Amino acid sequence: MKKIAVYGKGGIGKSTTVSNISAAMASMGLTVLQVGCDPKADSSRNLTGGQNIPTVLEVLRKKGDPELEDLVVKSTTGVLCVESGGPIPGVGCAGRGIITAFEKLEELDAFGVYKPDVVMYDVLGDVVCGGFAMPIRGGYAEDVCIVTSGEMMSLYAAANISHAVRSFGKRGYASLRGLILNAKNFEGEQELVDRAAAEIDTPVLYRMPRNQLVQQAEADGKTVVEAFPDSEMAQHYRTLAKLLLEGGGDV
Amino acid sequence: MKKIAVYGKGGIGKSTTVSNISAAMASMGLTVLQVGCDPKADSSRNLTGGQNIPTVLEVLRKKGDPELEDLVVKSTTGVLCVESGGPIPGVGCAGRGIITAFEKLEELDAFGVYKPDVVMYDVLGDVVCGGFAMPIRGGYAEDVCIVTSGEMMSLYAAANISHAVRSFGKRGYASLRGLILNAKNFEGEQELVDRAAAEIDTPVLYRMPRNQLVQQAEADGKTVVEAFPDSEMAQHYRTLAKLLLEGGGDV
Amino acid sequence: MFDHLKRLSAVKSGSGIKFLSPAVFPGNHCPMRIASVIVEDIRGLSSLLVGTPECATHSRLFSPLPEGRNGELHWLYVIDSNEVVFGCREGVADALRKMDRAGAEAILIIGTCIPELIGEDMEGLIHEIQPELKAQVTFVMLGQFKNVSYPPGSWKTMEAMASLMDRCETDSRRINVLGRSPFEEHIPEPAVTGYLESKELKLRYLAPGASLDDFRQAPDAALNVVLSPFAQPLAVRMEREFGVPFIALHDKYAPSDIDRAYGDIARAAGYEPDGRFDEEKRQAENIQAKAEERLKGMSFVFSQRIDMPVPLAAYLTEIGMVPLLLHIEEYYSADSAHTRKIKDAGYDPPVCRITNIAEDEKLIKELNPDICMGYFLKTDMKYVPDMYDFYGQTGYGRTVNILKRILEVTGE
Amino acid sequence: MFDHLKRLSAVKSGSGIKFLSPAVFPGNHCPMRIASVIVEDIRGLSSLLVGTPECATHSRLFSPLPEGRNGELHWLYVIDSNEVVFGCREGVADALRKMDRAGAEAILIIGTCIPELIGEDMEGLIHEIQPELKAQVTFVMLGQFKNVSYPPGSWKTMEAMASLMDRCETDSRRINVLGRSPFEEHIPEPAVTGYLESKELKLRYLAPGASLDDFRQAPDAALNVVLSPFAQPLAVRMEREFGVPFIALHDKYAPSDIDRAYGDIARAAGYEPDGRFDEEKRQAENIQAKAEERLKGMSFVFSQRIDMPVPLAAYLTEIGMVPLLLHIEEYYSADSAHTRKIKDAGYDPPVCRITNIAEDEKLIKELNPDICMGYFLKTDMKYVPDMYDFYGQTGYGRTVNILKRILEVTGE
Repeated sequence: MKKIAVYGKGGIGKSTTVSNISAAMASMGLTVLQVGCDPKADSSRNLTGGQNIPTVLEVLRKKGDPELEDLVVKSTTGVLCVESGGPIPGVGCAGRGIITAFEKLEELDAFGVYKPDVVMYDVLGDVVCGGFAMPIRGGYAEDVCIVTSGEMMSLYAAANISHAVRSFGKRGYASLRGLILNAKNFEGEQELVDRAAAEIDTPVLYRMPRNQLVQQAEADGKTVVEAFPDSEMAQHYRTLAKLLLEGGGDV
Repeated sequence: MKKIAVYGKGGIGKSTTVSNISAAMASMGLTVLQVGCDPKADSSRNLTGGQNIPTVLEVLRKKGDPELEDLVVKSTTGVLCVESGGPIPGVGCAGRGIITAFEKLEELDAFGVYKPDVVMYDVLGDVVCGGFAMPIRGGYAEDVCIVTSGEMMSLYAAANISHAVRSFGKRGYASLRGLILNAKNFEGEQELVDRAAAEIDTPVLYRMPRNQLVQQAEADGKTVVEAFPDSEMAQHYRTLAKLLLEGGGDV
Repeated sequence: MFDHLKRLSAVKSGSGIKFLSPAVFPGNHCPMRIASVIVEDIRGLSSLLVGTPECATHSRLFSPLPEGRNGELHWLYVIDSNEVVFGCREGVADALRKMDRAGAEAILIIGTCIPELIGEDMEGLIHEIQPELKAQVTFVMLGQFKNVSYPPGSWKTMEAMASLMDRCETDSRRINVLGRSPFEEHIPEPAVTGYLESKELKLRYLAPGASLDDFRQAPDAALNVVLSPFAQPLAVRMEREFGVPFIALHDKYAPSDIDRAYGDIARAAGYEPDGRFDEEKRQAENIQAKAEERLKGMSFVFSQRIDMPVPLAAYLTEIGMVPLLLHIEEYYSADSAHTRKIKDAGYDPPVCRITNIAEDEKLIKELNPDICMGYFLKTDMKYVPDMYDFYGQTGYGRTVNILKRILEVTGE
Repeated sequence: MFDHLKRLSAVKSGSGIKFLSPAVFPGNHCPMRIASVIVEDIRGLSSLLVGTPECATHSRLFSPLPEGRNGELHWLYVIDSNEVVFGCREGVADALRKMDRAGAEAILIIGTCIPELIGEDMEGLIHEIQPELKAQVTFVMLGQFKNVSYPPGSWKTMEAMASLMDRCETDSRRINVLGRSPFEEHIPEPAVTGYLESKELKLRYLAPGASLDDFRQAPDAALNVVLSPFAQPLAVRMEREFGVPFIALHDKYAPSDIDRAYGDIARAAGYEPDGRFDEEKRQAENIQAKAEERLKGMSFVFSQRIDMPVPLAAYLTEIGMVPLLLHIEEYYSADSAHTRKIKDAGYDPPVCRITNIAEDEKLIKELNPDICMGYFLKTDMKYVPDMYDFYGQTGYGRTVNILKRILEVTGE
């Protein structure tokens, strides 16, 4: 089982990237489980026809003790989708929410039941408190990638996340594979990202070009891989998917 | 003392908007205290020449028991700047961090010492756990504005934040004044925001146009109001500043 | 009537079990309490409690001295307000270094509510600091909000001991007996242990009362025989990490199940089964046949003080009884197999925690069960008053005694 | 030597005070403990504890019954694992509704570590639910990580009582005496209270032991006279919210300060000061003059059991002594004025919490103080063994007795 966590600042195209990678992997015949770890809970929107699925925390709040089937939704692309979700805005403990969602999946033996070949975690990287670091701890993910654009804030978050991963790295957990550039296409962006990558001491794994088809597919609640499988962009995602599958850690 | 909290999704231009409003208010002769409540701690960058200032939590971590002067930096525009900051990535409790920063400012009697006419809170709206709701609780802010673009994620966050404010509103705290549109200038954006505002049942307080000068000023670590005081954009921020000062709650 | 309760099949852990009635009940003690007691009883094992001052004070009630009888260290680490925000990694690492220098052989970190709530990463901390230390370190997190009842204090602590074990070669004559202290003289020795000794097998008891060295060397065993639900999670982990197979006896009530388990033990330990248990088995089968006849279709309720409610309920269901309501103090993950048996038999009783028996008896009476088992204050219902004395026992004898007691009460 | 300690001027709250030596000290009890005791002593006041099961169990040790002597309700609300994530607002609101229906007159919510840590918004909750309820509700948050010592359990609980007060017209003859129970017969009555009564003023004692009605009507007073640091935060809040001025006596040691405070009281209460205290004052002035002469330049250290270390240290500094080290159990915000006085005199001693006096005595000895005050085990240093018996006393008499005791020890 390959377990990859993709972090990134909110709004940077993290979920788009992850769901396209998941869809690409699924199209290669792999069983993929995608776990969204963002209180906004829209990681898998483009896998489920633009619909939000119930989150683990929502179900937990309402039902108390859910079954696995309440939490895992099989998408049209074949990707198994889970959203950890977040607490009600303004109350409770967001970090504890993520931890609770993970513990619940473990208690219900999600990995044992679905036996995924790949688990993709899509994690908000803005607030990396004890709870939000969960996916890079406790053996959940082995590889970490960070999606970023060349914008300062996004690179700042990337540096922050890499710092967290590195500090956990000493503890034998996930290791940082590199950055995935989700370009905004402004001038000098590539150089900015290269410089940041050098500072963080990690490679730029892949440079994803900007492509109109992404928005077009999203308007239909789809990934590019599903909506335009023959497009150049879908090919990019498939190439990235292979890259992620081949290198990195393995259990 | 007028106390205004500005929420918004990360990366939406929240800090740019807030620091320009603060600078505009300061240029009117008011004493303004701007409190950044974002673990990234860059709320006041454009007020302090592009430099990050030490955060309350950083100082607390290192020094244990800081003096007020360690935490409050007077910027070139005259705005008093505080950054609450966040915990070390990957450990501790982010929400508790915000609460701790607020308690420390209170313990040191920041309001009593600096006697600001206006307090502006610049708050990350992505993860609104118990701690991040602090600025709209306990009498810290009376008015809440939400900065948003027309992008779906940004509007989603706006809806979430408004929900939180409303639920606290019943408790006699801050009330929602409206949205501040920080336009990305894509087609149909205005309509999307209008529709969202109607759904949330709040007005669009102001529509901030896109303007190159903002980036130009930021490159120098400045607000537009400081760098290009005679520009149309600076005038926009002054108008918004007046609007915020005039309406809303008052203590 | 019991709409607020979950059905057995919906419960996956202790957190799903609700109170039977709204009770002004102060609640259970913190599970850290039991961890503190256990740790004091393991010769050579030091401990570091990480929590609030009150946790530290509370721990000292049970483990009153900073030094144990054999030079173990039982130290306390009190988290301050800054550490709540920033984590307590450095402080705890420092405390471990000091304990190491002070001669601790092995250290169990016991984390309470606050470190658990802020997601303090003890596993990572230990991974990072272990290379510096002579003392081996393991941890157990016992935030009470996650561990409402006391049993997790036991089984999680026992399970954590696996981290202190050394990988070693298998000794085919060595058998670990899990969940049984060598010093529990007040509990009758289960027949199986004496029998195994008669086969010239070397038994090692792993439970509070054993020594750190016993735990360290435990992976050399050819087999783990489990006698208590508290010890089963450790057996599961030892099988996963060290490849030591285990056979559980504590949850076997049916003579056929016991017979099979004894056969499995013989095979694993490499001796020929003889007729030693034949007579006991025949007795158990006889009384079971009688019970099946008499108890078939009779409904039952479990109150407090039933050792292992889910396995026992599964057995009683198997012989034809009908479960109406079960008090469960702790749902073990191994209980799920027994839950399935009950469900397969067509039942799915509500489960609860009975906390104020005086009130709860009235509710139970409305269920009109044919027979109640466990602790009751005063009731005109038929009931088997106490089943707690079966703690630590296994095998045919226990089944015979339990069925006898039930049959007595049914009045024939 | 004391590099790890803060200087007095750097301390703004109890959280800045470090242990003097690294101690295997189990820590203080939870501040909730005192809140539970206080609440039981206020006639008519009900309480709802919100915390873990262990908090609930612990609270029952001090407030053992769910019903008080006068029908008050002392209920417990145990947070479950879901509420840790999602907040406990609804559950607590529901509990308040039930208590309201069950006849609670007024309810104090006592929140412990977990609700405080997750930022549970009790103020908002109360604001929201109050209109539905007959019972008035207030709250105190006592997460132990924020309140390391026990005094916050007292002063925060007292301060919370202001929320239960009714706005009412001022009665110019009414004086509240804060921080003094009407039933504390074991503590000598301070001279000032009898004197005020002789002036035909109506005194109302606000402290544990008072009734809910006493607190409710308290804003009608023309003046609050404060006799204890525990009560001063309440006085500050009453001044802010109800405009009742206050005069504190407990932190006045200098005869001139006491004289001024007595004068202020006379003015506020509207009577002419007479010569009642002249003789006492003269005695105090005399002994102070003697003390100034003898003690000038002598250094001192405070250990445990000094009532109000910062005000007393400020006074001793004022008469010429030199503060070397202060044990402070709780830093009150009102202490900052006294801190300034000490700083203005040119001193800024390190402050600490002394927890293992046996070890700490050695450290203190290295400081070579001329005189120690407070609790010591065995020492050949000169020391005033106990100063705790001055608790609850004020005025000239206290100053005379304190100075006498110090002078005795200096051996002349």
